[in-house]
Amino acid sequence: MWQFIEDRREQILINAFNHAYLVVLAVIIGSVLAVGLAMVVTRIPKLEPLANALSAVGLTIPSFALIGLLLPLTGLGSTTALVAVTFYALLPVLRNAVVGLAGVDGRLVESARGMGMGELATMFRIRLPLAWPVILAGVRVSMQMSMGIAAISAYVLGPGLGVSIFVGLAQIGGANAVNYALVGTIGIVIIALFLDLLLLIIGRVTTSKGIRV
Amino acid sequence: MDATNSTTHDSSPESGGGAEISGAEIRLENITKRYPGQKSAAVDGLNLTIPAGEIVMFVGPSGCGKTTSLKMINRLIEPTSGTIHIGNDDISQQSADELRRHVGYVIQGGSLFPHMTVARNIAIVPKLLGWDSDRVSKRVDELLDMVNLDPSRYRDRYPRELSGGQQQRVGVARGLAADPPVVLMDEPFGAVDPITRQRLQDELLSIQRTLRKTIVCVTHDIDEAIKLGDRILILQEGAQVAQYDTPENVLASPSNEFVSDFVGSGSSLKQLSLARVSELDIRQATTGRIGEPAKEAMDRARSAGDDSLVIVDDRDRPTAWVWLRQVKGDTLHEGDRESLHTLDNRATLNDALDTMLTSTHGGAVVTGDNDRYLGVVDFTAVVEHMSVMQTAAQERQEAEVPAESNPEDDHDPDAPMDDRESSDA
Amino acid sequence: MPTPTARPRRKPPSGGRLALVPLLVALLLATSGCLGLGTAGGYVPTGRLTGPVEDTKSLDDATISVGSKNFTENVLLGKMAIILLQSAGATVTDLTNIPGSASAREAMLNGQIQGMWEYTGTGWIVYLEHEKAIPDEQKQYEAVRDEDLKSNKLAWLKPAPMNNTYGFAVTKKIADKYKITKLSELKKVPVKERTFCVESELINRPDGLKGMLEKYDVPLGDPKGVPRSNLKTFQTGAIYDATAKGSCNFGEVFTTDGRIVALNLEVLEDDREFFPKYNVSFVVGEGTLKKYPQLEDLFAPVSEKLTNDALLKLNAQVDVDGREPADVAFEWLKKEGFVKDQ
Amino acid sequence: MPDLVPAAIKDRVDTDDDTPGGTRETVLMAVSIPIIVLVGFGLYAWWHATADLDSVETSALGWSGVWLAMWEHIKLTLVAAVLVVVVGLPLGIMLTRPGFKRAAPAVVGVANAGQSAPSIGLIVLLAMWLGSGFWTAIWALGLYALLPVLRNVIVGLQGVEPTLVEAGRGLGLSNFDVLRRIELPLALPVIMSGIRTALVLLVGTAALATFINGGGLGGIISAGINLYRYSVMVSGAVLVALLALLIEWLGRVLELLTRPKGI
Repeated sequence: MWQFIEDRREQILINAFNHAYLVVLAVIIGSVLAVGLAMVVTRIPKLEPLANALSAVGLTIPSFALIGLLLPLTGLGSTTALVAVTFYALLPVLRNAVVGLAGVDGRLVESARGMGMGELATMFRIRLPLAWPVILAGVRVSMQMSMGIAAISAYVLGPGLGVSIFVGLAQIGGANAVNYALVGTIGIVIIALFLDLLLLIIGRVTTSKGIRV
Repeated sequence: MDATNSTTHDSSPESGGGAEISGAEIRLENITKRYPGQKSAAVDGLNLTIPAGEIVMFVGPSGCGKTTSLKMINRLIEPTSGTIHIGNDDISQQSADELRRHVGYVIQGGSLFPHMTVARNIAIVPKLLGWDSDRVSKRVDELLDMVNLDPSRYRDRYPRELSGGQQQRVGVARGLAADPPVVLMDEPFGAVDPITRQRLQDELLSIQRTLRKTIVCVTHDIDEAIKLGDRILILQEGAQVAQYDTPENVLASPSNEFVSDFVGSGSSLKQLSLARVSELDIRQATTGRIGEPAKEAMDRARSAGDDSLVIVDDRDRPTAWVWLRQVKGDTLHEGDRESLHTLDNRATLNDALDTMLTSTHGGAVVTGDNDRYLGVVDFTAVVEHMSVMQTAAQERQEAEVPAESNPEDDHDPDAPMDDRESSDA
Repeated sequence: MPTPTARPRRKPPSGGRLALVPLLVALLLATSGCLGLGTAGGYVPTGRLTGPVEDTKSLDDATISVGSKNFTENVLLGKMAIILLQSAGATVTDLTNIPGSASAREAMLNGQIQGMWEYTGTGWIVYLEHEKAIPDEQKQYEAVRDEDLKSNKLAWLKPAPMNNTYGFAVTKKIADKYKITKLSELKKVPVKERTFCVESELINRPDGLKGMLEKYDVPLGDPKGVPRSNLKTFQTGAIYDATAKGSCNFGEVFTTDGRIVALNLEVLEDDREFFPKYNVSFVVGEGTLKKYPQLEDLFAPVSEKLTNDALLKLNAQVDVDGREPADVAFEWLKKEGFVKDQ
Repeated sequence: MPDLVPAAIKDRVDTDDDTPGGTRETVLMAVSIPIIVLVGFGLYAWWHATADLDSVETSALGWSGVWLAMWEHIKLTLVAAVLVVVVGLPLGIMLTRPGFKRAAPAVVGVANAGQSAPSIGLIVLLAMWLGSGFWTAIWALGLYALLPVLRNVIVGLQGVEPTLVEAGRGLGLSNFDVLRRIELPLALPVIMSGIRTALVLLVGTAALATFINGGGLGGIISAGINLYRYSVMVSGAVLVALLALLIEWLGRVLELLTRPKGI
């Protein structure tokens, strides 16, 4: 197994980097969209059931099915992978952001408005910082989920470690089949744990000490 | 009658005293608020003028529209009809946010933003108004001092590290941050224990003496209204004005049955509680300075026939009140300053009784300006004083009976006789 | 009022750093452009052309993307093409491993890839949708070449001698048990035992399983023929192992796959010649070929050397020994004298 | 000083606008989902009948093949779900008993890593180890969906009021009775929501079983991709999504039915 990794060290590292990069990019885009949507929903409460339904139904669509649907639209390669992973990355963050932003104590919001803070200032300086821990929890869930989905996107030539799992599958019975699959799977788990740790650190740094649990 | 007069607050505008007025007058004209789907209006045609630099207490049973009326002054709730003026500009002409930056807003428990330090909480409005950071920082320190919180210790603390009373003080400081002419308070002292509440009330009074803002404060506690209010607005269902007058008049002559029930039976006893500690004859107990040889102080106390000793610091501020048998060691030391409940000489007899109930000496140490030691008062002194006032009040009662014709005019001769807005439906 | 003591003003340390996040996000998004998301192709070596192809005109102003289907042989050939093109100076995007012929064909048609090794039989029946195949290899190639050039502007270069046709393989045990060597003898095998390991493409292709089973009188879905539940679908590469392990009796194989020999499977003879000829040829967009006519002589000598047993050995090195296709291709090109180390 | 008006009552005149909250929403969801699924399926069948499919598409979307795939998909999901509950529930219970409490974080950690691994990776690795086929897919799906059930069982049981448990013991109930009659019923809502999450995960991941001959609707999707036929791709995706919605709705109904009346 080590000889296998030794021979392909470069290729594995490139794939690992691409995998992490694809997921981080997708999670960021997804989170920014989700928080934006959640802010709109907080301003217009009637939209809340719609947002909740979207994230519930969205999660039931299997990623493999979505990749199939996207193929004709965005073709083979990284675009389809990015769009698919971003779609799934968005959902957990959206659900948590809606809960977080709406969950801010009404009296705090009222005293903010009472002091003359505008709608936007209240959203960004009061609601968002207070909801931040909940949102971050959503981002962690979405990151973990996206790692797996990014692997499946290798079926339509998406970048990342997924390709070595499929190569392993194609060479079942061959000498290195198990190695390929193991490198793919364990590589993704390691990246997932590493990014999760990174998120925890970012969480500690950006959450105000006043509300850090 | 003179007993009641002399108890008038010295804060009524004419009698001056304290800094000049920095508050603005508020006029509510025919204010109505009807919620969709509600049959009766929450506030139905309220007319009210709040003189500049005065504390006006909105008080009444829950659901009488006092909070709604308060929130219409900074447009947190928009009135269905009617106009409100602050100073002489109509508040509906300017943007709500702009208006609110010039109207302090303090609610129960301070509702500080937990993710901001005390300093950043207080600095919010000044920053919104674009003050430069030095001015903001100086202002924050100044305000923290004003509410008796040492800036260096509390500045960078987070709300969850403060006690209820401290949070409320920061809430008040935050409300006063931009030096607004008007400050609105919605049950500011509701969420703290009686002793802290009394201390916060005293501090608000002393702050008002220096700043002379126009403060509108909602409370459901009539005692608080009487203590704090220069005027009290008693509201009935639909914010109907039951009475709008000084605490004395409200106590002395409640305008209708609702008010007398609401103010509570034996209003004369309540009126008594208005008397100030400064009117009592304050006894001089023996005092000892921190670091003074204990034996000397104790001999002095024994010769004066005292069995207790008040320990004061170099700025003459009392730090402890100990029985002689408790004195240990050869020099007097500071003792636990926090646990000593002192009494401001401007506090009411009501507060005095509360403090005495909790102190082990059956009395209270009285302090004057800058917490300087004045003396001690004990239970008997308060009771004697009240009985003297009670007999005076009875004589006044009999004197009044024959002169039926015009009870009004000799009621409080020197109070200005502007025509009260009696409640119009 | 005690005068406020002068104090060094410290900005509150935490909380403000939430503003860091948008900064971080902007930075990452900005870099996404230049780093780009490499596709799954991965690293392919480059060498210098020698031997018969040494003096081909350089391609250094060309950017060509080369694709391949996702079974070993086609990936191998794809990597070979990439090495040749890169050694000739072209910048090449590696889009090998496309799932399924149809997706690969679609990528060729919409220009996502400019070059790919394709099989004459697949072109004739699946892409150009003809019912009957042309038995002769050369005529089949010419027919496909002419029609695809005319209707789809795709140029099929000189075909290789090897013919990688579909086949069905059995283990020795099954072969002896039912004494079966030819597909026409399928009828002898009891219905229950007519189990097939196939990949989803073959089931639905016009030149696929349905046609073959009808040709050999054991129609699909017919209780007397081959019931649909007898079919087991696998990924192309996984069938060999499944057949060897006996999860089905008849496994769909490519006749040039190295694992037939390695797992000592026996390929049943297509005695009624149902399957067409599948000679491989490098297909290039007409525009690309016009711009770089030297591609013709770059690929011609190479495809000449691509015989069945050459491919059998190459495929085995990947599927059996587990080596990287790119390394195997590079080594073969060097051995055959087309490329030298840089 | 008698305080006439109890301090607690605050003057809240502004109307209390909390909508009847959860109930209306769940009822709406409970009824609308099956209708959406049926309508969706009807639309699909209507499209299937009327669309002009070429030979490849008709063979890929033949009804017999679709029903077989659908049935396999349902079997995959439900069998894996049963496996997950049969393993997850007792394991979760055990981990909250005093004796094994310390092991809980470790076991949850393993399950957590299990889920962070890509499902496709698990499927392929297990296929290599156990050979391909239905049961390998079941094991892969089970390992993948174990975390939500296990975690919710633990969280649910830990969420039960300790005082209630003591009360039960105080009445002389045996540990087993306390578990059966007090702890489990109270923890049931949380456990059921864990099972519902697992069901949703399983339906989605079952689509990948096709790579190792596990059957299921995934086959239609991969055929669609290989044959580059939109219609086949979309059909596969739509069918799996509809099935996923139906099973998620089933989970919700199960959750509502098993909710003890009292809470």
